[in-house]
Amino acid sequence: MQIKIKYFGMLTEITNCQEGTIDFSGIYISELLEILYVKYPSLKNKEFQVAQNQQLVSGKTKLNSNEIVLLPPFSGG
Amino acid sequence: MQIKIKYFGMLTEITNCQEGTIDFSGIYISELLEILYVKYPSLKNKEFQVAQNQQLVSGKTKLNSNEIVLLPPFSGG
Amino acid sequence: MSDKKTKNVFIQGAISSEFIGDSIAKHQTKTSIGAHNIFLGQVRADVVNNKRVSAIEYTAYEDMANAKFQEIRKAAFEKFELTCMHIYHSLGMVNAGEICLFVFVSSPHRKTVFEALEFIVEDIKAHVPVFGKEIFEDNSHQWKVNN
Amino acid sequence: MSDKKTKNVFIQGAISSEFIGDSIAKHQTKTSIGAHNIFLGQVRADVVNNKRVSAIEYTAYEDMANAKFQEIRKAAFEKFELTCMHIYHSLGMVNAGEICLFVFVSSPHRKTVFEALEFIVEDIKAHVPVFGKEIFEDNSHQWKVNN
Repeated sequence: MQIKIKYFGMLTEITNCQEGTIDFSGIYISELLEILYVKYPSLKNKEFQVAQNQQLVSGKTKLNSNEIVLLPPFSGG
Repeated sequence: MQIKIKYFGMLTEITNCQEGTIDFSGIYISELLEILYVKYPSLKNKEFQVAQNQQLVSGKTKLNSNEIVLLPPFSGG
Repeated sequence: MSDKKTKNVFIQGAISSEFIGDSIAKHQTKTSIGAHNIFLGQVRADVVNNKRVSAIEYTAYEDMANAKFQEIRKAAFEKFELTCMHIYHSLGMVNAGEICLFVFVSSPHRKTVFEALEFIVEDIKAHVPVFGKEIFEDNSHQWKVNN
Repeated sequence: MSDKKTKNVFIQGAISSEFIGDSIAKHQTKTSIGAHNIFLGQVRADVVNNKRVSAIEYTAYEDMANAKFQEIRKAAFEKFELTCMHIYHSLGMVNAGEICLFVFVSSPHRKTVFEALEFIVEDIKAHVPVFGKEIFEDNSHQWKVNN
């Protein structure tokens, strides 16, 4: 399955893009992250949260959307 | 000694004036209040504070100004 | 009895939204500020015994009130890391829906302004000799009581 | 994924003092209001390693942010007796000294607005996916961190 991945804030400086797609056949978010860590090794050293369907999710969550969003620490206001 | 007495807020409805003078030969604020209670009996039923030199004072304070101010409960803002 | 010069905090009539907007605009050159907190007191059209408040007429023991405002300012600057502070209070008639109190604090950090603003507003309500006469639509009145 | 219509909280660029003044003016017909409390976030010209912040560029995961703002609104109305509440946040460039966050709560009583405003602002800072890029005068940058 093609999954769209969106990146925000400082993460876009690691990926050099605001979004990309990866081909994914696993079940869990954690598996998806493993693929991203291979593609962008320095992502491992960054603090970020993962959102699916506009909700923050953990690695143990099952993927149930074709869009996943990586969010660095919030700094609004 | 002639003492000027100023009244504010609801107290002006008892005294029918915003200021008046009384002739006073005592020492303490409490003595001055006794004279005012004779002049305006319903003042006794009203809650108020006394200011001398822009400071709130008690009945035990000695009079040391020729102006005394009677202040009902504050209701600014 | 104090020799300190005290700023006049009072404004005749309501405090306009333009005045408040202008006051905010004046802070854009103060670039150490990160957070502003503004309190506005507005005259409520309370209904008492089927009569509606149409306005409040404010009077004050002005000399003492201005001195108290100055004391409150001083205490707040000592207690909190504030960049600036402004206080304005209406005198005379303020209609229901209009603004009668404007307190404005600014600081590098938000925690400071939250603490400072509440401290200042409570201090004003408790210690400044201002008196509100609530005027009803039939021109009768009652004296406002703070709580 | 939510079907709820969510209001757009974002404004392109700085939030002007006129906008804030107009927003205050619009509340003068709501005569059950006795107290307003306004929080304004302003971009600080912080100095880091001898370089001064000249602006912050804000980006956001807008769909999720608007949904979060909506959740915060809902929670605040449930928790506090508020008459109204408005939240605006900047996107894009906001220069030092300009306003990037405007939170406005109104209630019959002052205690309510103090509690509600702090609750809402802290919730926004912690839970809304907005990202600030601090731009220095030499065009280098660092990513803002809230604390």
